[in-house]
Amino acid sequence: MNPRVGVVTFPGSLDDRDAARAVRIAGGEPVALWHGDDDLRSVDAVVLPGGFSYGDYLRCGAIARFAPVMHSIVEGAKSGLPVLGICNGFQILCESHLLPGALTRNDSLHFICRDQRLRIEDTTSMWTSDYEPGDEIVIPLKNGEGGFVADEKTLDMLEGEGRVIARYLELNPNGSRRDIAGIRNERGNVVGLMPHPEHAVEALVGPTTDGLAFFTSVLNSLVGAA
Amino acid sequence: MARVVVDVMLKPEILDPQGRAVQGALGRLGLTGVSDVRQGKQFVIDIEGDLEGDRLALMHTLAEELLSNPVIEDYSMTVLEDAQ
Amino acid sequence: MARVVVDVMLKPEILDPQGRAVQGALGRLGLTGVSDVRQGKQFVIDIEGDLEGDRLALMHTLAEELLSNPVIEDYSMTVLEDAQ
Amino acid sequence: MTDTVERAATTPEQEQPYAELGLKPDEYQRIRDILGRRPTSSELAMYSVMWSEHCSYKSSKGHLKQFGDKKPDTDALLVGIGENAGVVDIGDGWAVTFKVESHNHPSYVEPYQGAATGVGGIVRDILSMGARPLAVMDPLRFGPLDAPDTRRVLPGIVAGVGGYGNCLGLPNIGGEVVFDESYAGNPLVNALCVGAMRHEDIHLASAKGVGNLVVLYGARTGGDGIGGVSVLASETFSEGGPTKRPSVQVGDPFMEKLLIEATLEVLHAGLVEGIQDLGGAGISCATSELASNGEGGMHVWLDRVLLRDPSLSPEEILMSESQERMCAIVTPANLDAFLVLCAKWDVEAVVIGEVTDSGRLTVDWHGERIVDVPPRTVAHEGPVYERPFHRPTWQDALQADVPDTLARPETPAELRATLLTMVAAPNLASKSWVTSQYDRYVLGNTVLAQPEDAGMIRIDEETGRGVAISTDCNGRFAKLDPYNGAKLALAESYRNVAASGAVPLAVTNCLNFGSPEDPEVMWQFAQATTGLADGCLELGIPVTGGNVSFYNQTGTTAILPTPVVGVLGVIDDVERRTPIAWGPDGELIYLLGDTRDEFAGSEWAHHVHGHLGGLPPVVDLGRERLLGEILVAGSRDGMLTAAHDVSDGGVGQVLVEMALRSGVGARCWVPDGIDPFVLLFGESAGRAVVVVPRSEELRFTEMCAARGLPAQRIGVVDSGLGPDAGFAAGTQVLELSNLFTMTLDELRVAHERTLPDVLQG
Ligand SMILES: Nc1ncnc2c1ncn2[C@@H]1O[C@H](COP(=O)(O)OP(=O)(O)O)[C@@H](O)[C@H]1O
Ligand SMILES: [Mg+2]
Repeated sequence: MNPRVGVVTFPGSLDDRDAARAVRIAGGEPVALWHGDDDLRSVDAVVLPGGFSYGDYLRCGAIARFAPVMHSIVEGAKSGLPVLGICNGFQILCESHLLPGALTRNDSLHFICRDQRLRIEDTTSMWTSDYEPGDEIVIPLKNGEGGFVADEKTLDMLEGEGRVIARYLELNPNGSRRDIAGIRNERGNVVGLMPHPEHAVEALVGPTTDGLAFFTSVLNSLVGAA
Repeated sequence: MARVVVDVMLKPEILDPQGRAVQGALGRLGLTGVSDVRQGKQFVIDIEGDLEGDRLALMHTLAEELLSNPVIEDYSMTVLEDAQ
Repeated sequence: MARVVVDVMLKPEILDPQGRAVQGALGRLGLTGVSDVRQGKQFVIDIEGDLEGDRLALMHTLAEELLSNPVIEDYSMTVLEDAQ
Repeated sequence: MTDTVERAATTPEQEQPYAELGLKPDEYQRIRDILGRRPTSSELAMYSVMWSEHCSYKSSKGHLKQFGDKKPDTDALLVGIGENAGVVDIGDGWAVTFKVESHNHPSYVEPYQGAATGVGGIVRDILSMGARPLAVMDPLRFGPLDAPDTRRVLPGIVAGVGGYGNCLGLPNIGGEVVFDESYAGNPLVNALCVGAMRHEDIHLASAKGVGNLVVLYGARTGGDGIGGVSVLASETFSEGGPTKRPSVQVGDPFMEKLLIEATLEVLHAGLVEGIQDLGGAGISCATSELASNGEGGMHVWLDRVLLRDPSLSPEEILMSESQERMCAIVTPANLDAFLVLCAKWDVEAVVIGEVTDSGRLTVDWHGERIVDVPPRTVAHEGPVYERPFHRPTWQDALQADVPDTLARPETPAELRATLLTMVAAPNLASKSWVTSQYDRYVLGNTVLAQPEDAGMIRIDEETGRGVAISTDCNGRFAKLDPYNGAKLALAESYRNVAASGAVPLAVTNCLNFGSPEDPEVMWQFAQATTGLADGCLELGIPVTGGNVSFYNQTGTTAILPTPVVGVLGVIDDVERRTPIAWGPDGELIYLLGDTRDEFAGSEWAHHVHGHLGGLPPVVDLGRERLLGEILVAGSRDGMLTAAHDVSDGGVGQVLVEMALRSGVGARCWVPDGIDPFVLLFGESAGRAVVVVPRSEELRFTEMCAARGLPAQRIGVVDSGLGPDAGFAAGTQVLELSNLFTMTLDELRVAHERTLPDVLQG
């Protein structure tokens, strides 16, 4: 049976359909999860999609963090459930303290949408295992508050432990510290990423298909573990 | 050296979707009786030397026209002289 | 009825691109000697009844955990009791 | 004290501020005649907003009629002009609705919110037809790029368009950014939305079924935008003093997103009998239009409306233009289910009235009758003006001032320098400073977006069926000759859609003009509408809807007449879209159509000489149609790798854009019999540059010859020109044989720096 990957819809989620489509194209079974419901419907992994949950009012991800579904996801993540937060999902993961640091207003002060080159730095996470270390990929980036910040100690720790999973190349689009585009937790099941791999799974509607491996990675990790 | 604090708030009759979102969240997290929330901006500006005369007047103008948008926002400005 | 004002500011060590942009604009518009600008948020919250005991404690917690993000921001909270 | 119907009947002589509300004495008298008494203050509020230019189209109606009268024979039109937006059949049971609207004046007052709420408004129009909104576009026009006013309004407007659309989750797939002196102090913000639905999901704005309930849902009603319709849209904009209520509306895209999801759920659950968005004129408009289109009667309990500001008077509630609200007609049996779905999305909903067969729209306020009117007289039987018009006194002189004596570049070095200048001209430079602030990926169906000729989205993931849209208008052409200028706008838009591989199907438009009270402006309007209607008939594609924006002027100087035309086309499989980037080495570059020495109104005359005069390029719609057929056939039969329509800036601009988009150089030449300057910068209509694989050359040129469309080979894709031109191997070069060479890097810098250099910081 195909692994079941939950995609959460918060009020204001926008890329939820796209994330579900990416899961399907990768060979998984997307399962819709609702913010107000703490039942994870026995999914094998969870994607927190991009968008503007609760309008991104207050701070991105700040209100979504308290949704009932997040209680279950935080608990699941602590016992190894694979969780990928994309863009707004990354912000929610930071606000929930599943990942360190925070995401702040782009240094340009503008929302930016561009095809972004990245280098995959770490392939030990459940979401990047289908890449080779050093792979360069191009996937869409689109955010207004994507600057990753953390104190120096935390940044050093992330680097030291190999927990930076992807870094911006050619241009740092939002002022992220140390060009960080994505990070993982210690265990490697929780990954946060600012650019959008789910928009790079079909050549017709994305710049590349470079993003697909995020989704095949977790499916293969799950199958391998089973 | 002076420190100027400018608070900018949406005019009361203007919709404040951010404030509404915060009000909703406070309620869901158990704080009862919240009747209104407005969200504004605060600028803390450090200025060398004394802020007097023309410069003070200019600061006022800028608070009204640059830091706030008089079409939809009100501002208030406080000058603290004793900033370190 | 109480009015609570919560000011939220980025921690000093976190880069504040908005503050920087405002600093540049103030200078271009002729205000000399601006040495630093920080931009933060202000929440004005009206609450029915008295804000004491558990509710006050909850308000503090929410100011710290909801209204601000302790990873990057500091907050200060003032309770004004005499709000109409 | 509330002004009731009863009171109005007993105080016939009471003075009323009808003039302040924008009503003329005869209009006021007509209201009195309709009612047989003086109106109450609430009725006056209602009539004044509904009879404003913006809502009643009183100056334009007579001219817009032509779009119906000259409608081409077509089966594609499922819902025509008169509804919130027209609906066209794109096949396989899919219907598409699209419309463009203006938000010009509000965007000048408050650029961010004005533009944002413009997007919000047009999205609700599309939603109210029962469609899921799928993409937006934003034709924008500003004063000169370096004007202080432009630097104030442009960043705010762009941030507002992006802020709203991005947060709503609608990809922005195209638009325009045009600079011209005449828009200084009067920027144009037009917004287009396109949505799709299954045929059976089409809904209309009508209140059917006596006893059915009128439900208002979405955001609460506040004091915003009161008078916005009548003051901002129907009288010349002037920076007046502050009014008691803000005229600016603040949008909440998050609420709109919830409104979309909630609305689509109640529609698909079959819980809605009729539906209407709330836009200009708010509750006044929604209730009177729903009633007028339905059984003819409605009763409203106005005090049930949920308010954001409890101090609002009934007149203000009727006029408020608070954003993010909708109105639905629901049977009593379905009400609970309707409310449950609204609650699921955190959307507030309340019953404010019911459908009656009284033939009257009656409104109560705390038990007192404050409105009692025949709804048709409010919604559909407003005043109609036959405004006088005449050909401007200056028109002949303008047309006589031909550009023939303007100094032209002659030497290769001069031509090269001119090309570099032109690709950096604000109107021709890259617009990515703007478009990179818009999400073009969300929803995962964007096949083409800027800088392509047309935006294209996939509608059906199974079959690949999709639509393409382009919006265009050269206001300078329209000023030189409004009749042909409108046709040229239509032709350009049509050509762009065809170049992407889609078959043009239907038209929307946004007619931006100066004051209709100026007979010379009114002449421009009359000419442009006639030109557009005639053009649509010739091309065989109907106008499905649109919008008119008058009073676009500063002082007595009107903007360039700007009939923005949006053409929608259908493509049965988006896989065969034609992009503007050319393919690999060796592919052949062809110019289709006739090139003439046509420079009146061109970007070259404008940018290099600041000149506007003469007659615009010849427009031959038969030829456009033929070109379109060839472009579509080329896509369908796999004969084309790339295509790009030729318009602003000429063939030089087109070659540069195609090269930069693909990152690969080319060797091009000027065919015999054409002057190099005319080839590079002339703006003759009816042309496109296409790229043909060698294996398809014969088939393609034979098709063109058989159909009688001139096709001239003007180049070949070549990535290896660097060394010959004295550059390192790998350097990509655009060569014009015997004239000059340029590296793509040099061109890129010239093309891409213009906007950032002025707007950054
Ligand atoms: N320039 C135009 N061309 C064609 N139809 C138009 C034009 N201007 C307005 N209309 C049509 O007139 C009707 C009323 O327009 P409008 O009041 O703007 O609708 P709404 O209030 O739903 O936005 C709509 O069907 C609209 O499409
Ligand atoms: Mg409408």
